[in-house]
Amino acid sequence: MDLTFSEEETEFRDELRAWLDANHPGEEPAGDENAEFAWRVEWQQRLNEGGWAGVHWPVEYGGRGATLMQSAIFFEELGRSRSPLPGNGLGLLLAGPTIMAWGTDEQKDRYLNPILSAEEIWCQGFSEPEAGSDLASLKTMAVRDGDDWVINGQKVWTSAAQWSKWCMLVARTDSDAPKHKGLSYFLMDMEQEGVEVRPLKQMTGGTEFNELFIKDARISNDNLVGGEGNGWMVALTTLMNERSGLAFFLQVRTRQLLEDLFGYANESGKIHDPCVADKLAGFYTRAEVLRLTAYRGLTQIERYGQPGPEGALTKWMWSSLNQDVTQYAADLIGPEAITSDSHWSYELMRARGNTIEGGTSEILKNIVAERVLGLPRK
Amino acid sequence: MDLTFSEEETEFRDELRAWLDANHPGEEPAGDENAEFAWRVEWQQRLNEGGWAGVHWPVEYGGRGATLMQSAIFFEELGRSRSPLPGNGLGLLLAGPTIMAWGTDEQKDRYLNPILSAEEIWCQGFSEPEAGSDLASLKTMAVRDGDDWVINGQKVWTSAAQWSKWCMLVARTDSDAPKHKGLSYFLMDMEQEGVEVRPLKQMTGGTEFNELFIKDARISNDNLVGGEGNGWMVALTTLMNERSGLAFFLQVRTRQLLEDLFGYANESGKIHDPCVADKLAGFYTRAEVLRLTAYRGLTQIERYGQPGPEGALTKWMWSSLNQDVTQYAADLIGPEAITSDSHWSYELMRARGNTIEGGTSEILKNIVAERVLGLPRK
Amino acid sequence: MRFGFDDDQIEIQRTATALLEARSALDRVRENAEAGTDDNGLWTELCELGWPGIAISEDFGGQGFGLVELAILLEQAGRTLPAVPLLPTATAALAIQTAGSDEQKERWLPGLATGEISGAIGVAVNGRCEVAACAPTAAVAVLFDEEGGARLVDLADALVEPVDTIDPTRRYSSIEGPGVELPGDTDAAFDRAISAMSAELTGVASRATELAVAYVKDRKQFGTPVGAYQAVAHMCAGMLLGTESSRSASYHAAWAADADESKLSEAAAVAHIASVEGARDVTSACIQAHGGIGFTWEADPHWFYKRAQLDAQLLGGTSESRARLADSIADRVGAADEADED
Amino acid sequence: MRFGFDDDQIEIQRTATALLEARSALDRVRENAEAGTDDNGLWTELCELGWPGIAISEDFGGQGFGLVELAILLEQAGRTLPAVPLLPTATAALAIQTAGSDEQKERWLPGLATGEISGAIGVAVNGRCEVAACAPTAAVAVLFDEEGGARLVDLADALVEPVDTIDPTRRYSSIEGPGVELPGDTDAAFDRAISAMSAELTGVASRATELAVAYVKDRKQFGTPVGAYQAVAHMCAGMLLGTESSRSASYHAAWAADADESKLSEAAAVAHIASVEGARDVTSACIQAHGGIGFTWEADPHWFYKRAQLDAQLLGGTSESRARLADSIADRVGAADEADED
Repeated sequence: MDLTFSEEETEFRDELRAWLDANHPGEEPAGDENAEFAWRVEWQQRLNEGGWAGVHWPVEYGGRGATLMQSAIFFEELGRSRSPLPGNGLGLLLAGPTIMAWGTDEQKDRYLNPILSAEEIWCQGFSEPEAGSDLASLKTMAVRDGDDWVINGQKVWTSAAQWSKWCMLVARTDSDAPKHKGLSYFLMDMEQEGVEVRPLKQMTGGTEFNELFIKDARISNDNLVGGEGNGWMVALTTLMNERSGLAFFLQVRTRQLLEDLFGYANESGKIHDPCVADKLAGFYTRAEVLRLTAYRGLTQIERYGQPGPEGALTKWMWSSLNQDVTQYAADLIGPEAITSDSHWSYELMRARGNTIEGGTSEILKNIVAERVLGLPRK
Repeated sequence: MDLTFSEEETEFRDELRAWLDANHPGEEPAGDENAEFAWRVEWQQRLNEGGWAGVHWPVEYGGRGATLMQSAIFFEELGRSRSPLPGNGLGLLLAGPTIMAWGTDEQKDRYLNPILSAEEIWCQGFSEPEAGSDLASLKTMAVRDGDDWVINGQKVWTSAAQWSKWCMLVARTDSDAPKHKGLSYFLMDMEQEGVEVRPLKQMTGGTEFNELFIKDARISNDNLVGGEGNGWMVALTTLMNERSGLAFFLQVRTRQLLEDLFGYANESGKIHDPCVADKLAGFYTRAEVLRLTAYRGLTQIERYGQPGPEGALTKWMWSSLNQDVTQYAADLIGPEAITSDSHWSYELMRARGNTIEGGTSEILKNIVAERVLGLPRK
Repeated sequence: MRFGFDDDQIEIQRTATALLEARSALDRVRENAEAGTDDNGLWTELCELGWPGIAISEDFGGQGFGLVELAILLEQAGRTLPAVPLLPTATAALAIQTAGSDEQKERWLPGLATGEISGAIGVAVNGRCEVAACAPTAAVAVLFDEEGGARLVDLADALVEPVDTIDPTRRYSSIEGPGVELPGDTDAAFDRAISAMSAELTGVASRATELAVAYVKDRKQFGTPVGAYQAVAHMCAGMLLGTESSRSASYHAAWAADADESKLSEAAAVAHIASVEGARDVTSACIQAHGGIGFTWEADPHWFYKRAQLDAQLLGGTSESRARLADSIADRVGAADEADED
Repeated sequence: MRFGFDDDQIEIQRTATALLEARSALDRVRENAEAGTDDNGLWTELCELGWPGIAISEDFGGQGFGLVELAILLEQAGRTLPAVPLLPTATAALAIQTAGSDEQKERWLPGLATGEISGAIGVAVNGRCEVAACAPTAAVAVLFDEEGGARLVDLADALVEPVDTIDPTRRYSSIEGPGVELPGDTDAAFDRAISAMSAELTGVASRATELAVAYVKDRKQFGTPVGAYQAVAHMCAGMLLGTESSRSASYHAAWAADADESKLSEAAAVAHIASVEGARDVTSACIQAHGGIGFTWEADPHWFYKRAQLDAQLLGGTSESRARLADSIADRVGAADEADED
């Protein structure tokens, strides 16, 4: 057990910190989602120029070839420096690794570099209105037509779709095969008539997500990934990829909210109220346990090549902590925290999505019960 | 809406209070369960002499003919005066009302009076080791043999069995009938060879409950209640009876624990710790909400003849409150509270049973979801 | 100890429910929320029915009923979120009636009771209220302060600036300006205000529960209505628990205000705590029960969540009510060996 | 940032697990608990293996390992509840090693490290400890006080009276008597003691989770294993969450004690809070998951519940750890605009 970073890791971190200090993107442009996205794309370009965009990508694909641990450090430091995620996050975290794992050489040549440089933005077309947590019941159809596939259906929760050139699309290529066996994984060009993007407004007022209406869209068979009928398996790899790095970023963000809250309690003198101190210490304990458990998950993967129970628990821990911290922030700060121009009001509302997005807490608990504890299904 | 007691109710309460003041049973004899039970039987005899044993029983059967509200007041005052429940509680709350509702005239003549006077103690033989919350899967068999039924099987969680003359027994009289349709309700003489009572020690160290081993025990057909095959329906009446009065007694007991805790916090000065005050106020809020909701349930029954959503919620509220209060008591008082000679340590351990006995919290939530909210079953 | 309504109250409840469900359907709530408008037509109608003054004495143009009747209206308003200043107007009037001077009552109550003018309420720190429930047209505000006092502010003499909050179903403003003390029992006024608000919160929780239950009966996942999954079913059961807890406490507080002032202080604190916690938990669970849909602007759960969040702050946090409640009980337990409070 | 054990540690864990599962099976735990006895044979064996002194310097007859290795043993002891005074002896020794004078170390450590004598620990208020983890034969106690100090009490000179607690799986006593201050860093000693205890609690939670999972896989209701009901399944998932939270925090604290004293204070407080809350919640859930059976003496869950309750009080409540933690973080956040603590 060595809960410090190794020399190489410390060097990596120090180099990154120095780079982030010198290249910090500054304040987020307020209020305009297009401007905010453009800012995050620029940020990725700067990261890429510095060699920090594809940190976890192999060197041969233009990445830094970082270890799992370095990748975790990267996301922690990104969060700690209060920098945003790179604009093409889904490309870097999902599309790239999927193409590397399952793609043909042609696909790798064609797609990887523009992901890294954020020249081409990617979105993810998995969820559907009727399917929710139940990927196996996807209804979007892909029908073979010569060298193409013709796509019809509807997707939802596709973030960044309005800016995306490409979509990772899971569609049903065999409606007779049982459930998830008939699914295939495609790379769909978003710039075609058959694809309509409609922003999906959230309760925060923002439009982080979109709906995708797909009518007779066409995808060349060259853009099938991992072979016909393997969509489920290909998608699973990607989902795993999404979680691990992001978890460290999110964990740090919550920790920062909590530190901001400590700062507020200090300045306002409220920290001298024992109830406030007691509450904040309770949250800190949970934040620290979350951080440690996330690292334990990495150790497990490093040692045994596959995630242990820790991995299944961190999203659950984080989402519940983030909800509780943001609610308590509102209580502590008072009415000013729930006016529209307070960032706390955004954090409060946004947190309600945490126990839903990326697998609801109910689904996560099912997974823990069934896959980690081996409890029977009904 | 009138959240005072009516004049009659106030008179009833004042008379009862005066009587309890004058006739208080004093301190519970410590440590010896037989002595404690004898003390509670004596207490019932004294109650009976004062006309307070069968408060909710009709006058024609020797009761006081109290209204639902008076009955609630009776149990509240019993608790408030820190008097125990009468020794033959199951007779008064379950057996008596069941026999009144379903029994023949002969059964009423034979059994009711000795219940009231505590000459004959009653226990309840419903639960079985394999059945748990699932009454419909009871396995104890009753086979007709001339004028008798011959009983074989095993019961569990039968409190007071070691002192009981009679047992309310639910047994299967038709093993072909589906689930709960083949059950019948009997009055079984405990003083016979075929019935063996084994104490079932709890985690508290006490033996409130017993196991009942029944081997070729005999019950005369005269002691069948409500007719063959109606056991399920008869048992349900009884279960409803058990809950309503007891709920008020238990509610007050928890409230007293909480007031004791306020008293302790006052004397020790710990009440001046804002964290302590905050916690205690939170518990008080829950205790008050519980009391009010219990009374709302009574109003509902008085008005519409059947319980509303309030009734299904109070046991759940109470059990969780009682667990939280007793745990917090241990935290507040410190190690002294968890030594064997502290009554708090008993309360703490005993509270763990609250979310299990009389329907686990999980089953209660199912009931609320299905019967009150009308949610579908899987 | 009977919670049932009398015939008048049943009639009031029936009217309020029918009227508000018809006139403040959720698409109407959305329209007003998105446009940032009040529903002046509906407000005129409610004023004609005497709603803002239902708990105000007939001497001042009110209906002469009590807080129980106001609570019945506010519960339905919480269920339906009409874009009208009912809570602030009615509670401002109630506070003036409870703690105002004769002159203050004569000057303000007739206008508030008839709805000719509307009122505002909030909590002021150092004379400034950051977020009051206050329409831009409100004429008078009652601002409570942390020391237990309350000031009456003529809004013609004050700086009133609209504040956008996360809750667009009601108008909010900051208020700064000179005010005069309410000379009477401002604790009693505050207790009435939080009791009234707890009724609104009960309605909020109640509707959120209704929405969730309806949704999970209908919505299917893995081929089964999601309400058949125990995790979802138990979540809904918990929503009922939160709602009914809030309701019990809120009825009790309203009754105490009308019938037994000696019980009001504790009852109001209990109602404040139970209703704020209840409504926040229940409305959060409502979003969760709806899954991804629940997080969208197009779904309705967020209106109720947001109102619950604003009410939770409007008259101070529950931690103050907790501290006050603990003091009161500790005094009582300290004073008497035997707790015979009923 | 790697939580994996090295080869020595893996070997220690393997030995401890195998030995304790064999020698402290649950029927053996029950036997000793019901008889109120210690398992002297097993204690001798563990002493021969050097367990009580595993974290004590070789200079004083110990094994010269650290708190991580002790935590590995204690976690297994928490899983199996052997009737031996391992926690009090090892932590008393650790405290003396950390904060004792040279004389105190020389006098007491060799005996404690070899198990020749056994130790006791607890918290004293006004010089008296109501409930120490202390076998009747213990020779020396370390009693922490609320002011952050610690006294060493030679039990030959003290009044030691056995105390029955709800936890019969270990011996407890009250201790009153003259003691001498530990002159060194008593905060560091206390932090090591609560870190060690958190390892025991991790084991307690871990076993309670194992018991519950095994039971609900097996037990049927309404024709289905109860573990297939989502309410039960999610309860078990929550138990895993509590256990792993405790484990993460406990490992971190043990590591900090051995490798980075600057992180120990916060890490120990976090471990104390996470392990006490984790173990109490998990052991309560274990009883609930067993249904009626879980409430009986004949079932095993209560042993773990009771140990969790006693450990929760043994070294003071978690509210003190919370207050301490909040102070420390507030200072740190106050001192630095930028939090760069790692």
